Amino acid sequence: MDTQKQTTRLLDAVLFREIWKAMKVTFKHMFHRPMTFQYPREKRTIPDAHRGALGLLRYDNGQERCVGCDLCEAACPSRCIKVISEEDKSLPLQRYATEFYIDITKCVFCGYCVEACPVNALAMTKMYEYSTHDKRTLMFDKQRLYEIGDQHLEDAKKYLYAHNQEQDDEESRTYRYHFPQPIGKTEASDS
Amino acid sequence: MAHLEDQRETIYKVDPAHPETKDLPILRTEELLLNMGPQHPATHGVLKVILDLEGERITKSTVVMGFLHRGVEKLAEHGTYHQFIPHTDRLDYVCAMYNNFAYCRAVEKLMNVTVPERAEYLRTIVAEVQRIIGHLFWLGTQALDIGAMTVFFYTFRDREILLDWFDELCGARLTTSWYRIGGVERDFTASLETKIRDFLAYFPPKIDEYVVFLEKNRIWLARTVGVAVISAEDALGYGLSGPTLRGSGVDYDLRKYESYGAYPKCEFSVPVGKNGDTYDRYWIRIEEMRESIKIIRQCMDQMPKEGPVLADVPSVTLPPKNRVFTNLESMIQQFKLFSQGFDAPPGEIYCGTEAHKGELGFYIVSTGGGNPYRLKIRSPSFIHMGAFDFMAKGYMIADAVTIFGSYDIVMGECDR
Amino acid sequence: MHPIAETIQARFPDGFLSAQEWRGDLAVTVKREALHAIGRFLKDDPAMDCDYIVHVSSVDWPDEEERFEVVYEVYSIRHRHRIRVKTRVPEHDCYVDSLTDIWPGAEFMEREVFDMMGIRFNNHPDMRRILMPDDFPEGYPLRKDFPLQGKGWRDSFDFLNEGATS
Amino acid sequence: MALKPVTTPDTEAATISLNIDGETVTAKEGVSLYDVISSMGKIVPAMCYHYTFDPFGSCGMCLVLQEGKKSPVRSCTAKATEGMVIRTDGEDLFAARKKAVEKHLSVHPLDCPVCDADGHCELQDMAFEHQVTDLANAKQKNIPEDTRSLVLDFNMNRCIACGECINICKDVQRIDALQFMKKGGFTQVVAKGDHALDCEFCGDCLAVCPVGAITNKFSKYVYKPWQLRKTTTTCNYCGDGCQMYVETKDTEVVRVTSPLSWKNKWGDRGDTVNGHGGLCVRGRFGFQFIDSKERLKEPLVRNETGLAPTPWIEALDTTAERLTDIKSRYGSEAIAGLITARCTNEELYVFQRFMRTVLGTNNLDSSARYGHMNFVRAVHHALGINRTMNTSADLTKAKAILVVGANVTETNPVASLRVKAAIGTYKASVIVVDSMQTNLAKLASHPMMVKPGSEGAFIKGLVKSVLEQDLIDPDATAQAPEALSALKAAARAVSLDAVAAETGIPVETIQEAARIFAEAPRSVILCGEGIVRQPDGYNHTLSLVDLAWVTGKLNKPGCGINTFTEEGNEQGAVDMGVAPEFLPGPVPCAQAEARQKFSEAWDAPLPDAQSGKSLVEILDDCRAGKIKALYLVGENPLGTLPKSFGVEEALSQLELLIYQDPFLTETAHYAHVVFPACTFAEKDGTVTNQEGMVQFLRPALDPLGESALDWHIMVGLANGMGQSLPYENTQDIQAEIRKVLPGYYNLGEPRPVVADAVAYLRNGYADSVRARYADGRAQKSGRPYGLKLIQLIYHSGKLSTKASGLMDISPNAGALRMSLEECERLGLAEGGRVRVTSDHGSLELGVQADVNVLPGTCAFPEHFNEPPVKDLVRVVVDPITHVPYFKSTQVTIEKV
Repeated sequence: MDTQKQTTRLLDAVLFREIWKAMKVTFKHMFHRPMTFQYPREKRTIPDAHRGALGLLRYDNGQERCVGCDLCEAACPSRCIKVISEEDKSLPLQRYATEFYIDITKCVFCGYCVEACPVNALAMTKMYEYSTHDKRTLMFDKQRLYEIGDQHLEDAKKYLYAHNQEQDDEESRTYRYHFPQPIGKTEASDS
Repeated sequence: MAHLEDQRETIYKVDPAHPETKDLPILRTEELLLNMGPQHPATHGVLKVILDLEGERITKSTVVMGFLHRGVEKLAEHGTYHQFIPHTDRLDYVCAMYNNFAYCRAVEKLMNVTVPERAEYLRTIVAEVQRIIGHLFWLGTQALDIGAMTVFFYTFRDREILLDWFDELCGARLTTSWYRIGGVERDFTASLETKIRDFLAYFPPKIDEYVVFLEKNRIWLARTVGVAVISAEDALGYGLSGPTLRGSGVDYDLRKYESYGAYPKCEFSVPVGKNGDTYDRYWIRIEEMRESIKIIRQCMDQMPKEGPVLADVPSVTLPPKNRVFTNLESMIQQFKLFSQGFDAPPGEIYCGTEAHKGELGFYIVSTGGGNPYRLKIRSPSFIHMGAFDFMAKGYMIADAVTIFGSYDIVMGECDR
Repeated sequence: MHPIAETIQARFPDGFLSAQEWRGDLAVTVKREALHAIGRFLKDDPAMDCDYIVHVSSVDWPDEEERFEVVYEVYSIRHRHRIRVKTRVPEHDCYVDSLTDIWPGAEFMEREVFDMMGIRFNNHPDMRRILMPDDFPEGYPLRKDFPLQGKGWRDSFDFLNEGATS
Repeated sequence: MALKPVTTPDTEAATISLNIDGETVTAKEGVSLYDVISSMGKIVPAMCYHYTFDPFGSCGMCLVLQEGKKSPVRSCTAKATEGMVIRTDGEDLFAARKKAVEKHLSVHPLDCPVCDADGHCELQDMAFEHQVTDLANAKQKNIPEDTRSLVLDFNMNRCIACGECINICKDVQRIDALQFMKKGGFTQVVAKGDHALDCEFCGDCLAVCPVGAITNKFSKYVYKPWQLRKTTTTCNYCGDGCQMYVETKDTEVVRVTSPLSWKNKWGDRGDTVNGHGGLCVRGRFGFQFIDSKERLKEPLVRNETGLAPTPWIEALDTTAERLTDIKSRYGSEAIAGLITARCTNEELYVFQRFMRTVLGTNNLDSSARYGHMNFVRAVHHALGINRTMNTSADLTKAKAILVVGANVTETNPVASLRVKAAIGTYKASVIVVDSMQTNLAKLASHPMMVKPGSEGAFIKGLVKSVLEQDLIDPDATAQAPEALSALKAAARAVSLDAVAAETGIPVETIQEAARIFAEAPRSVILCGEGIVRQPDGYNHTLSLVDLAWVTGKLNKPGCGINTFTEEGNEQGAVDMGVAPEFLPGPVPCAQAEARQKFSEAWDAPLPDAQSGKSLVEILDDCRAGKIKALYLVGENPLGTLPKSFGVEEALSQLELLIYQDPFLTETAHYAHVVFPACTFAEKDGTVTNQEGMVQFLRPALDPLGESALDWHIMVGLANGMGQSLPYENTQDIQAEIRKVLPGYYNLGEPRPVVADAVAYLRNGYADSVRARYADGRAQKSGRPYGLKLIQLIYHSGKLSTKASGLMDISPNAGALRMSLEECERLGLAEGGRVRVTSDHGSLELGVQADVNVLPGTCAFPEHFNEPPVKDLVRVVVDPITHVPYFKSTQVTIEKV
């Protein structure tokens, strides 16, 4: 046995058998479909749960969902959100965000703000292509965030469903509510 | 190292530990200080090592780190326990899930929260997937550092499958933040389960493939066998853990001996090396991937089909979102937990978790209130670097890369 | 009291101060004069056999007279027990005996404690900062009185603040 | 009142012992069981409880189990009795309390996201603590929000009917502006009579509201409590020196809160007001001036075109150069400085050192000169002390309080709570002597409304009446029998009938007042702006000393003479020696020993003690061209003094007017250099309140724009003049003050003062007292109405007019306040206009009926210069203290 082992070892050394074995694996891969894809031309399919850029959402009737409660600001681990809220003087008891900033250069995309939001005004989208030459444009303000929200509304909704933030559309309509109207009155104000 | 005061030029002496130098002609040589890093492709980030060389041999090495120091421990003191989870993603940014796991476990120990059974299984599965990712990453880069490029492509290809799976699971590939104190953020979906089962079938042959590339490769062997040997006693004294410690023959695996998650319900073995060299550490990691596959398979089979994935402890865990919309008490819970955090009891705990690099521990001191009073991260990378000087002494410059590669260091975790 | 704590108390009646057990962790508070001897005992005594050093840490209690707490946690591979040894030092006399000669791994961990909390270790082979630059002038970052707010480099980027304030 | 512990200092309740959670405790009989439990350090949750008023018992949280009773009892309304065995903890109690929280939650709206109290809400805390989940049958109220009030919004959906707001308004503030009312099926809190809330707006109801039912309109919806950085500092609006929390978000002040809150409700019920910790309308709602848009942000230097923004270095250099030049050309006497008493002690100290050593002049004064100096000089002269004699606790426990010419509820609202507590809790006799119907007069047992300007005569009448009725304290007068006979001799010039005629108070009433005051074991005199800012304030204060002395109220515990100050640190200005006649201490400027000490400490010679000019003289000298350079720190003489005084001419004569203030006021338009200063919220230092308590100011904000701390500017000027003042930070100044005034900084508690009248009574008392009591009746003016420039509760000086919140609450109506009767008599319906004529001018303005104004009087708030009512008055200067009097005059009123 020993001699046989010795012989094998000698042959291994002389014939570079391990190289042949490895080459075999490598050559086999020549017949595989390539794993890579050509990015700007081909795009990945992104899962619903994907945590991309944040957007602000509106109710179906176009009203801003955000009530400026600042909970996202409190929840944010990187302190990149700044909400400035105020009373909407035209509607007593109506609080809304006059300004809403997300410093996307600081954002860590953890999704805590979405989890925290008591009205599901925030959602993450599948948008990830917003690289820029100017860092200033990465300070997303309220307008930009609503634009993202409007453009990627479907993705945003899917995100909320995927992360159990909302049930499906139909069900969520029953418990979705507007401040300051109590629940149950929402149906009327929706239509 | 010889003192240099009077003898700036020394005659190279034969080192009894390296008898092969006997045949070298006696030459006049000078001590050489070699500055490696901080921006060196093989240092896995920003690490600087100052090597004192005699010829090509390392006589002393001084590790300079802190280039990626972000004060994570200080940050922890100023956020709620919950807010710290995304910060743990960025410790060992290659294996965020395991950091999350270790941290959440520590806080659960502090809060005395029991995790629901299904969540335990989910956590274990994902943790083991993360271990595979970690080992794949290590294998690819270590082989690349030593000169075997092909393995890198193959391991990264397979790692990619799992990262995509993470993306589908929690929305991010690397910075996952999927674990929650008291459970996990989100349950598996049917497609996730199918995908992981597919992977279980797909992956074991791939391990054999990597092994084909390396196991008998004479360069690989020359660069790993007998390199950076450390005895069991020394390894323990230096606080090494994980594969680095087990390579030296110490059977220390927290998954087995301070078992947690669903590990106690799984059968698996802990591979232990003999020689304490780089090759053994490589071998252990390969074997651990095979064990991980076993664990995942067992968990998938044993896991209860239904059940909550987050403990229902109103004072600690978040309420389900739909309740927030309709119930005042859940709304209050939501606001209190996000704005002030939960009220931890005063006390201190240490909780170690077997991450793929070694023992990742969190030492938390609480004085009550929503933030930790002190949070210390016992990061294996940092502690392993403490043994670098000891382990590198007498080896060649080229081995330096192999040695810290064999610890599987990630600077994010090392510097914190 | 935990048997290990009892053993330590019996061996070091002067050095032992108290023992706590919480959530299954055993912590022993000792006088700092006795720390080295207790460390040696934990490592060498066959009943203790704590050959594995887990971590060295420190806690700052600015309101207390003995302000800093140095924490060593050691583990015995054979007996599978874990002991946390804590000792207190006052701010004006911030020295502890290094345990590097017992567990060589303590070298880096103690350096980190020095770097972050400013506690010095006697007989330490290489007492330098480790994570912060060697010439870092502003004190010790993990102390509770380390200033949190300062004008960081981000503040010099006007455009980042423009949007927020206008 | 039944449950309030019987803690009048005279009687002590019987002691009982009871067993609570296995511990035996002793307590006074009849006190609330809850208080006994909390005195052990155990806090039983309670939402409607507050130590400042009686237990109300509406929340049902403070349940405890009493042995022998089946169901838990409410500990707050239960009386502690002998032998009770009480358990305060346990699963069953937890469950019972949880039920109580659920009851409140089930009708609470789901609006945490928009509620300002979110994060600082007791209902939230309780719900979270008791782990309420899955509430059945939750329903919501739908009550429209009451936004009629100027200051507070009432959202009764959120109300838990704890009644704290109503109780504190009734029991502590004694205003009683709120009530419960059943409306729309729900019991809600509404303003009395369901009108828009119109009260003093102290905001105590806002502070104690444990939920978000009462909201502050000025900061509604702009914050969440967790975003705010809280800085504890001292209010600067009046001499009370209330502690307050300035809460800031980034660089703006969002709101001001008080130590009084529902979070701070477990205090000592024995002495409610002592731990009240509340604020008044000015402190709580008048914070907008701090980050006002009008604030000066950079130094201005006058050039050909006017005041132009200039860099600091340049502005300081020019100023220092010009000061040096003036000093060398005209000598130090040609320079003078005035500082406002709203500055910190440190700034005042640096100011006087700067003036005395760097500029070498003793021409310096502070706004304490406008009144407080009368009191200080009088007590300094007579008693050898420099401030009020009593602490606020003495006020509460006094049995008789004589309030002369002090509209305390308006000028010092929080201090007035002490008097209110004395009235309400301890049933003290309070004699209020005023020419206005003050709020205190409405509560007082003996309100005495005198004719305008006759407060001094009333005091003399009191002294006379004490002597007549032989209410003399033999022990006190034994020290100086010759002084007593001198006083008796002098008092012969006073006839009670004449006093009665002058004041309009019958003789019997005066005599009764004298009896009450003299016979009470603890009597306190409070005098305020109606004495010290009115003609002869110095002499009237001395008469008060006479009164206290003959009745033996000078050195008895709990007795004494006290005053109130208008600005935050008038006492500090006196103590820091910012007056020509005083060095820090204050010690007389001429005292050789002190001169030696300070000269050594400052390493510079001191200017001649006699050379110093006070405020009035400084302005006179400016007008005469003797003073060439004037340094004004926060002082606005143009806005304060009547036009007839000629401030305008005085300022326009100057070669250099340095003006340093947070705002660009009318005086600034004459300035050659304007330095932007900080407000109190940006300062770090100490202030001394009227009690002599040294308290901290802490910076809540970084200095706005390029504005700088006042002492920084002075140190900069000194440097520019080639003399350095050795200060790098406030601690340096404090260290120096500590060195030169040992014992001054005993923070938190005023040093007790000991009055010693013996020297005063034995030396030349007879002459002075004869002169004082000689018939000094003011000449009868032909004009029938007394015009008073009054202070409003909503304002303080001119500073508060920069606070938009206070201006919203109390805008300048530009109308003369007259009593209803007078309005009717003149045939003035609301909106009519009158012509007011005094000896010094005439003015046409609107009229507003004010119930607090007595017939024969009219009033105008001194805070407003539009229309310029102040210009109708001529300045009368006190011959001794040089205090300018310009707060009252006689006028005729005709309908236009």
